[in-house]
Amino acid sequence: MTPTLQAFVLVSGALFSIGLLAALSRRHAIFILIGIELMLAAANLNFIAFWHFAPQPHQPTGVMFAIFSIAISAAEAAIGLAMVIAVYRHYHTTNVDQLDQLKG
Amino acid sequence: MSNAAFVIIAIFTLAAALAAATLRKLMHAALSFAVALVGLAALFFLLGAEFVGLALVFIYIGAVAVLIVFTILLTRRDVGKDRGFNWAGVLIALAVFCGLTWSILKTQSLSIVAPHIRALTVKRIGEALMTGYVWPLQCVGLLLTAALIGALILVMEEKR
Amino acid sequence: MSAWILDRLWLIPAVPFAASLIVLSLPNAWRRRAAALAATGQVAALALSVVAFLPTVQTHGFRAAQNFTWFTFGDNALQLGFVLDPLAAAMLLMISLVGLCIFVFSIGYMADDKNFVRFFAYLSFFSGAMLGVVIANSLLLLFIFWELVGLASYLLIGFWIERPSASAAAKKAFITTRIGDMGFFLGMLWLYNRSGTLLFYDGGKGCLESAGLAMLGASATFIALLIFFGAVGKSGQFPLHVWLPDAMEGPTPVSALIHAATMVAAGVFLVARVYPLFSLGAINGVTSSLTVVVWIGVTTALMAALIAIAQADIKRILAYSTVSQLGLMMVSLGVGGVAAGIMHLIAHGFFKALLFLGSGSVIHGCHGEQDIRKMGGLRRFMPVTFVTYAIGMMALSGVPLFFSGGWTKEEILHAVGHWPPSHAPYYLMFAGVVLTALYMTRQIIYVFFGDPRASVDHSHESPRVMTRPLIALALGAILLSVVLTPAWPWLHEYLTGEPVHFEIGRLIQPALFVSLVLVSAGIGVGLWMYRKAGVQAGDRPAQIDPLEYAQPALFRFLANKMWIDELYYRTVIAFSWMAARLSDWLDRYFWDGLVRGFGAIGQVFAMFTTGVDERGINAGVDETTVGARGLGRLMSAAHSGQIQIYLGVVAIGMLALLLLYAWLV
Amino acid sequence: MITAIIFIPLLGTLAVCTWPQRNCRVIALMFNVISAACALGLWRKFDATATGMQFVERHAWIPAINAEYLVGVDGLSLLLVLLTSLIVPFAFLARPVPADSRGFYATMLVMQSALYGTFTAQNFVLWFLFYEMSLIPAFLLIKIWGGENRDRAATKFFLYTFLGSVAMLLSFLGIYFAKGTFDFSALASLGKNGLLTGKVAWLAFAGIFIGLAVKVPLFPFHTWLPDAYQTAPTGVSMVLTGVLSKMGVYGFVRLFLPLFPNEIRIIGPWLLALAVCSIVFAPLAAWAQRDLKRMVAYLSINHLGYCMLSLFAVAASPAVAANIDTHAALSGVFMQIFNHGITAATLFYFVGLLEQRSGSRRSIGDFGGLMQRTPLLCGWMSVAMFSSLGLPGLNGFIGEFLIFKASFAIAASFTAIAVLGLLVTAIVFARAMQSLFSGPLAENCSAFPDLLTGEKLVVVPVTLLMFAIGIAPQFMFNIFNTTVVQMARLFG
Repeated sequence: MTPTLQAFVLVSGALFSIGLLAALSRRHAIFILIGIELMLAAANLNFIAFWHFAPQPHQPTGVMFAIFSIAISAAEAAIGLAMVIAVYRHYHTTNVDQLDQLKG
Repeated sequence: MSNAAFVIIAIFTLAAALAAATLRKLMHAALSFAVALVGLAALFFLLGAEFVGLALVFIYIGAVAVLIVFTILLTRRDVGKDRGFNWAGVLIALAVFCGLTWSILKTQSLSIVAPHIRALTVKRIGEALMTGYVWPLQCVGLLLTAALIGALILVMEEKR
Repeated sequence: MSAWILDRLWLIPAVPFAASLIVLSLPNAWRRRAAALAATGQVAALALSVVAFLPTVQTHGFRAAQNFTWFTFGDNALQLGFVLDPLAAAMLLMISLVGLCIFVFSIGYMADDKNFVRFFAYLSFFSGAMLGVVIANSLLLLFIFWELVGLASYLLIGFWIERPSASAAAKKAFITTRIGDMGFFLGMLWLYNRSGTLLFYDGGKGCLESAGLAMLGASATFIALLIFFGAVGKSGQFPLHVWLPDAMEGPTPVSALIHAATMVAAGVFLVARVYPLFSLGAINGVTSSLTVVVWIGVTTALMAALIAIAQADIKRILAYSTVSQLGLMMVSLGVGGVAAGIMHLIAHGFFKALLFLGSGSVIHGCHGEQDIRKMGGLRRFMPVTFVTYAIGMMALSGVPLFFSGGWTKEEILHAVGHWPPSHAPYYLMFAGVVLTALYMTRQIIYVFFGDPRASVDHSHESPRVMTRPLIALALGAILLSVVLTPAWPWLHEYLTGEPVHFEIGRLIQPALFVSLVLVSAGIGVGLWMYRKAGVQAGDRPAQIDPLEYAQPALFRFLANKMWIDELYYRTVIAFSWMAARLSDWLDRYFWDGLVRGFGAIGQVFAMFTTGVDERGINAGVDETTVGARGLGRLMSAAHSGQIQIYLGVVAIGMLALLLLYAWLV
Repeated sequence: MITAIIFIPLLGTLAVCTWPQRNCRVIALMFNVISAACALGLWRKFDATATGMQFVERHAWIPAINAEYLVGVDGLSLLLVLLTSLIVPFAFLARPVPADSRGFYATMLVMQSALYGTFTAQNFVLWFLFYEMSLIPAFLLIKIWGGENRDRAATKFFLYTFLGSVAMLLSFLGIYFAKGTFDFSALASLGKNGLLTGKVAWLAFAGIFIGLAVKVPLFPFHTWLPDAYQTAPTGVSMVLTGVLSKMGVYGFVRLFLPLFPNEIRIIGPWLLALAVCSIVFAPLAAWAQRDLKRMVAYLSINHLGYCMLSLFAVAASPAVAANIDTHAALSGVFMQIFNHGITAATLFYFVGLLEQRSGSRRSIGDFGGLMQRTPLLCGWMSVAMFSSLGLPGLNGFIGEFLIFKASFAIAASFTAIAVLGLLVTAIVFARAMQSLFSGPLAENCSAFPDLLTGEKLVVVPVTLLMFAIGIAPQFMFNIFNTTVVQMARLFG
């Protein structure tokens, strides 16, 4: 008895929702970043899972995608955290509620 | 790959992720995030993508989580304040979860068992990276460099 | 010679067009050069018309068409063409001759106008377009020139642009005729779709030839009526006649050229040109479309003649007279007397131009006064004008034998009398003839007889450049009676292409006597009624019209043009204007409101999340942002600047897509 | 060649941005002239008798989703490329020049490049990219350099067109997932047998329809237009009405009609009714306007309504349409979009001239008796007005004649109502001419200068073009006759 693709996708969906939860409901900018990272991780899990379950995977496409995705999310995390620091220096807060300069 | 291992790892991962999303203290949350990623890496191992799992551990736990911790320390003064949940966000997340679960369960074609696959060696990955994916690889390298420089510029102290 | 012109028919309209273009580009100070150039263009057009006339005389039933491809769309060619036949040649001759007289007259009449040059450019332009209408061998080409004629008319009516009344009249003319033109347009499209060609004559394939007509079937009646609607607009027939009297706001030579002699006759010409469409499937010469033509004509002729009796403006009387005469021509065409109608058209062109130019001379002499009640006794000051005017008046009234109008009117009555369905038009036309004689007598008494009244102080005869054209036209009006007499039916034969047998009986049959009696009755009654016009008689003050004194209610009804303008104003125009306002309102409030409603849904959602946000846990932090969060602004509420709300909306969108997918699968 | 035409304006943007502020108009115009010269070269080399796309350039772009860089021109595309080359420089010469003109010209050049791209792209992804690329400059131009109420008008414009685009994109993704291609010609040949079935087909239909109908705009998706045209600076209004609105018609011809023949057939009468509503209500609303720009804007809706009328007529009942009617409809539409482009742009130009002379007033009541003061301005402006109301001898008539000919043959009752639109248009212009040109000279107009030399240099060539097309239109038909024949086969 081995788990089916469905199980992996379900886990991935749950992970994604948890990431969304963090990104939507927490007020600290770092939580939002964590949430986004979780969502990306969920997507990576999907890539790998679909690659694994695909018939005759000649090319490691899913794996490649996951690798690039990890690299890009690392870059994104670096920039995001740098922005948090910069914003903190400037506004003395990391609370996203108070950062609404773009309000229309 | 056994069912039991999968269930345990999945519950472990999701619980850690949930903790990362909901724990009140930021530092605890960051640590839980790292734990969740370890779980995820384990899932990758389970799926036969050992290289990716290792990369995840190295990059995320070795770099990203550490970065997050550093950031938390750097913005320490702001951490203490009380912050609540935005319940509208919780609702939306819940709705998305329900929607995803429902549509996944509804999709019949997902209930398949893995075929037997050839092990994915690091050699194969390296070959692929250097042949078919060489352009994206270069682009990612460029992107990372740019991100590095950008992050540096962003956090540099402004000269007064 | 004849072969040369047949290949170059396009030159006839092109020459005045070219003259117009050149004149338009001349500086304002070059008055004489402009006038000379325009008149030269007209002389050239006249010469070409004469050249074109010759071959049509030599051969009976001559017809030559010269077609060319205008453009090809897809792999279909759209052909236009020019045609020369007796109808076209006779019209060409009339238009260029009358036009030339009017050009010359204008040199004197417009001498003091500061936009003299522009006037001649417009006049040449009109002349070119009108000549084009006549020789077009394609309904489309005819329509094109027809619209250009309308444009020229619009420009010339509104020529004295600083007068609000002139530009209002120009607008009215343009729009009213365009209503008719829309009918024409649809008729043309219909014809094109049924017959596949718009060429009139194309070696047997044209839409007026048997093969083309055979394809029309029952739709011919509707096509004919739609085209007739265009003619109704242009020729000032009821119910679209309202623009023509107002068009008298233009300079008098314009009224003479466009609104008496040529353009308004284009409607009659059009009906004559596409007559095969009207008479298709005729039983005993009667079709339903022709019946409509007859009754519209009768209505117009009588109504306009009645209104003319009660008008005070010298040009308006002539305008209503024109409307009435055009109605008469329509009747004639409707009952099958095409040749009679066209002959009357040509004769009318001469004498009505004469009358208008005469009235122009009178107005010029009276320093711009147009009210006949303020004139009087002018025969002593302006003898040439008086004599020529009297000739024109007698021609119009239909005095037999020596005046052109008499013969043609008799011919028309003859044709109407033999109309099978009904004799009513015949008797109604009697009334028309009497009324025509009556109002012309009234006018001439008011203007030329009696003692001088208010505006006749320094009246003088007009300069020779104005009187010479009058004399020429008066001679024309008389000499034409030679070719129009039934005793020598050459013109009739020429126009119809069939031999006409003259019977001496025609001269002694009732119609001729009837018309003689009618005309004398009209003139007699007029002389008796208006013998004391303009002077005090009994207890009637001098400025009150005798008819007004006797029948004030009737007079007021007629003087106000039967309140047709007012009726239109209150109904058609008010309704359209309301529709316009309604469209604007719907656009601004209803449709836009719907759009805003959709916007508001987004806004409500934004407000919902905001509300949850604020009332949820920490109202304290949010209070700072509440004030700035403009709730009332339309869409900007969605742009809260809160990335979490943006994210939330994205998530909801994703969810919606998911549901859509689930619904579809 | 085509690539050069598309990218020269982008180079121009760079140049304008780097050059000093003073010369930017000259620089911008220079790049315009270069791209226009390329377009003329294209026309010269264009083989009018050959079927299919010419000057095709095909490069792989995103192979994963079959998106290629595929550009090419047929008669229709060439016509619109020429129109763009004509209108944009013309718009640059319009007054008044906005304050920060460097940004203005740079944005306009981006828009021009996007327009060229839209009209030449033969692959949906590329087309959509350019389509959206034109939207954003237009938004910025209204938002930054617009007049009164610009924020509102710009937001409305953006939301409207953007939502339309989103709907269209979704529909196309749906089609792609069903059929696996983004290529226009491939899609067109698939459309004949019904591209999709059931609910999905109708959803895709509705999405693309709304996206294009907003752009054209078709009643009742038009309410953004009067606001946007009224507010935008004159030059922008000229490009918006002259070229941008043609993107919608182009989309209808190129995409909508070939893709959904069956669906159009089913709801044909409703589409025709919408077109007739555009034709009749828009000029009525124009009649009620006092703002000249708004008036011209409404008439734009009316003129494009004619195009929609005949396109829908042909597509809705191909069984009834004879070959000649299909040809007439397509040729009429092509003529009409070109003619409307130059005529409406000219009208906006003239309104701009009046606005400039009166100190940015443009209500119909602000002027009077202009003919006495500025006869040349009035004369040339009336030519544009007469062209717009479809006077024979000027360009507007030819397109309208063909359109009405075809529509009347196929959908007689709808067309008979649509004729009212022609009538009301005449009323609107007659009224405008009466209150602007005639009557006593209004006091505030007594110091207006007549047409200046620079203005004459703009007006005269365009007017001559109107006359040329009106009198001898064959040279225009030569551009697209083959394309018409070829397209007609699609409907047959």
